[in-house]
Amino acid sequence: MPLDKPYAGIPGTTIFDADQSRKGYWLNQFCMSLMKAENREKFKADERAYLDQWPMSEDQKQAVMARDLNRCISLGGNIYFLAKIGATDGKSFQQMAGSMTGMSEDAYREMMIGGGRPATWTGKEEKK
Amino acid sequence: MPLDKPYAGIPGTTIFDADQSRKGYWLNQFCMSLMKAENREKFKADERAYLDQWPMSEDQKQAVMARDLNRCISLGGNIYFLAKIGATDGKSFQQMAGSMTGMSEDAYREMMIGGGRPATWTGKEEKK
Amino acid sequence: MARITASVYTSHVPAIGAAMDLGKTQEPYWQKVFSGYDFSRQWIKANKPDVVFLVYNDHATAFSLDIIPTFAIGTAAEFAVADEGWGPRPVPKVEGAPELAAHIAHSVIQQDFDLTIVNRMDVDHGLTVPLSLMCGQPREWPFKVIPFAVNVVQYPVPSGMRCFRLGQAIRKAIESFDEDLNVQIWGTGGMSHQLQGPRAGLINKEWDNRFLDRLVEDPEGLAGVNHIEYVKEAGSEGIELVMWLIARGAMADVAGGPKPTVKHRFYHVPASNTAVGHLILENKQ
Amino acid sequence: MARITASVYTSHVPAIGAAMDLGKTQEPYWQKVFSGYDFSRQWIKANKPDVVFLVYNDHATAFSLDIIPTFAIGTAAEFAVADEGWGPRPVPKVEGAPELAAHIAHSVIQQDFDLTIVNRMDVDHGLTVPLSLMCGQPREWPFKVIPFAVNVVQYPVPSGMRCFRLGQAIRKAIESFDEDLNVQIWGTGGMSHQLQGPRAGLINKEWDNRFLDRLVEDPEGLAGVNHIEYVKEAGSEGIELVMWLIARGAMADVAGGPKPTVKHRFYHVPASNTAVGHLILENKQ
Ligand SMILES: [Fe+3]
Ligand SMILES: [Fe+3]
Repeated sequence: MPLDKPYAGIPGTTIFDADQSRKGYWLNQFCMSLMKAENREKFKADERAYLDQWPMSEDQKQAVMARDLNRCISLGGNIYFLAKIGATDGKSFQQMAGSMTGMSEDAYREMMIGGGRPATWTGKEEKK
Repeated sequence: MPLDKPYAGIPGTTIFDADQSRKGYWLNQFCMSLMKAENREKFKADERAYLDQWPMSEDQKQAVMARDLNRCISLGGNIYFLAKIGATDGKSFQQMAGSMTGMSEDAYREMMIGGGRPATWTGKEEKK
Repeated sequence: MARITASVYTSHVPAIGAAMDLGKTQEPYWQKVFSGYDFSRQWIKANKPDVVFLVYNDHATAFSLDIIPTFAIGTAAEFAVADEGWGPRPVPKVEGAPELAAHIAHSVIQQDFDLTIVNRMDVDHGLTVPLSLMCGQPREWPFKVIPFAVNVVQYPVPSGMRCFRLGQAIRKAIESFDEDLNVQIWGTGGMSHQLQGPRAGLINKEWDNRFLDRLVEDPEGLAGVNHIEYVKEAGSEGIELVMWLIARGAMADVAGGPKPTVKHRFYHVPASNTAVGHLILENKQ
Repeated sequence: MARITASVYTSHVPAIGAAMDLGKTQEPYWQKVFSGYDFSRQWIKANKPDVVFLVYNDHATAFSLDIIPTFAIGTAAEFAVADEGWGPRPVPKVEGAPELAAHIAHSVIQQDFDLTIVNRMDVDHGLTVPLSLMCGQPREWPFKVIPFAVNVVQYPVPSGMRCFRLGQAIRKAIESFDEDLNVQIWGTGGMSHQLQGPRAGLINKEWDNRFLDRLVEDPEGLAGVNHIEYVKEAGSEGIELVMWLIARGAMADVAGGPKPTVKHRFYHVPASNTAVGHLILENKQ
């Protein structure tokens, strides 16, 4: 489709637009369900059984169970929705965000205290 | 409040604006509930008991039970919402609309077939 | 390239749907209404669109007082037929056009219209009656539909001019979609009617016909008519007519192209409480 | 006459709320964040508004993918504190200002902004964290709040310029309300942060501080910055900063009045993943 997507080229970044939203619809709606305490209990008691109640793809379910947030995002998840999984697990936003960077929790925390990731980051630094 | 309400002066007509909406909030939300078959059954089985589940004013409840749509409108009801009561009763929109005019059902129907109420109507004709 | 080939305008009186659903179309009362759509049913078979962008208003069905969007675009793959209090109409579910709808939403928001995007919405008579009028009673609707709901329930509703400008933005959006699609835009609701209070039953033939004239010849001038005139002259629910200006704003002549051809025009009183108006305008190919 | 006396800008990082709710405000890490709000808490006691028009974004809390309003105004009498997945924050419920909110909705829609009116909505950290930052932990919030939620979750979000113009329209609306009310407008969210992907943790102090400079001195120029620059320079969630332009657009100087006074400015990195920015601008009396 001819939509302008100038944001497509930013490294390590997925913009949640209509295409992503369509792809991730049920994944994100599943996340919303975790805003109710009784649903969090059901999910924690049997993740697979709870996920199977949603018309999500197998890939999406696997990504949720693995807590692979990068994969969730590539499958249409949005971080504000996915945060409900972290909340259910008792994880902070910092732990969640850090988990996507390949850094250890401590290293990520130290990076933030040291001023955060530079805006000049290209994603190629790690490979040096 | 200093809102322009130029429509306030039209005879026999109530415009559903924010003030009306606030007044009629629960009355209209009660009407919405009649879009579910099981709620229609409950309402029909015991109107008073069903209405008592809603934080409506006593006036609003009385107006609903009396099917006094003019009164419902003056108490904040909106016709698109109130139509759900008529649908529950098996009444047509024509029967509902006619009931607000003081005309018999037949006379209203004939008026419509004859071309409807003239736009020059002022509300004072009847009193002649 | 997607292109808008035509616009269709019609009242969406619920009793018309009921007459079809209950098999009353041959009764003389209803025959007079449906006769105005004989041409239209032939025309749409011969000019079948891929997608109809269908402008209508929700009648306290999908949207309660909890949330009232001024403009809502349906981007889902399908839309269920609503139970408005007498059970859902026995008509096919509505198939959406998610990619085109999302494209239009994207483009129109970037043109400074503050749409609400809706992915779950039951559609009421405002949307299904026009489909029934134009297509009869098929087992499935012959094209995809993008539902576009306009708030005309709680004041203030959008002005005629805002609607007209929105139509122009929708045109730009559709014409920048790179799939080759035949798109029609329909404006529904009206004509003159009042469903409430002692003034219920109001009909204004002269005003309605002047509206139809101006919609064809002078849509931008017509877009300048304010709400108070609609309510005074066309009844409290006559305000639904502002939605016709969205469809009209999307026609080629508004963007500097040739005037549309009037393929069909029909006007009749009454259907239930309402004057029935209907117009088909084709863009020149 | 209601009047806008000041605007407040602040990040609304959820971890800040958690730090307050869990009694961690004296820890050195958090002390650095909260020190930036000591002045503000004194200031707001001395300049207590009757109503705060609070611009924020819902973080997939009140609005799922079922319905995504570009701009939503809360006109209810009260708003419950949302359960975002860890139980509701232990803070007071939010009291609304229904009459003023309805007046603003009315006026702003007539100025061609296509608002969605919301009468039931739980409010999330985007709204409650700014209240906590500015007011501490009172038993009830000391003023009424009109929640105004902006879509910055699904693209396209409204442009900076659309937000700025909306602020101007809100100013007109508030100033035409005939009750004598002291109204503040708050813009929340940001500053630079990215919560997703391998680039998570991005912070851009230079860009943020330039944003603060320009917000004070050249808001209209700043409103011309496009989305791509926000995402590139301030991270994917840095886009929340467009909301600050709504508050800024409502200040007197934009309507030809005197420049506002900068009462307070604060910037700190980090709170959790985010740069914290904060600004108080007063209109001259
Ligand atoms: Fe209608
Ligand atoms: Fe935020």
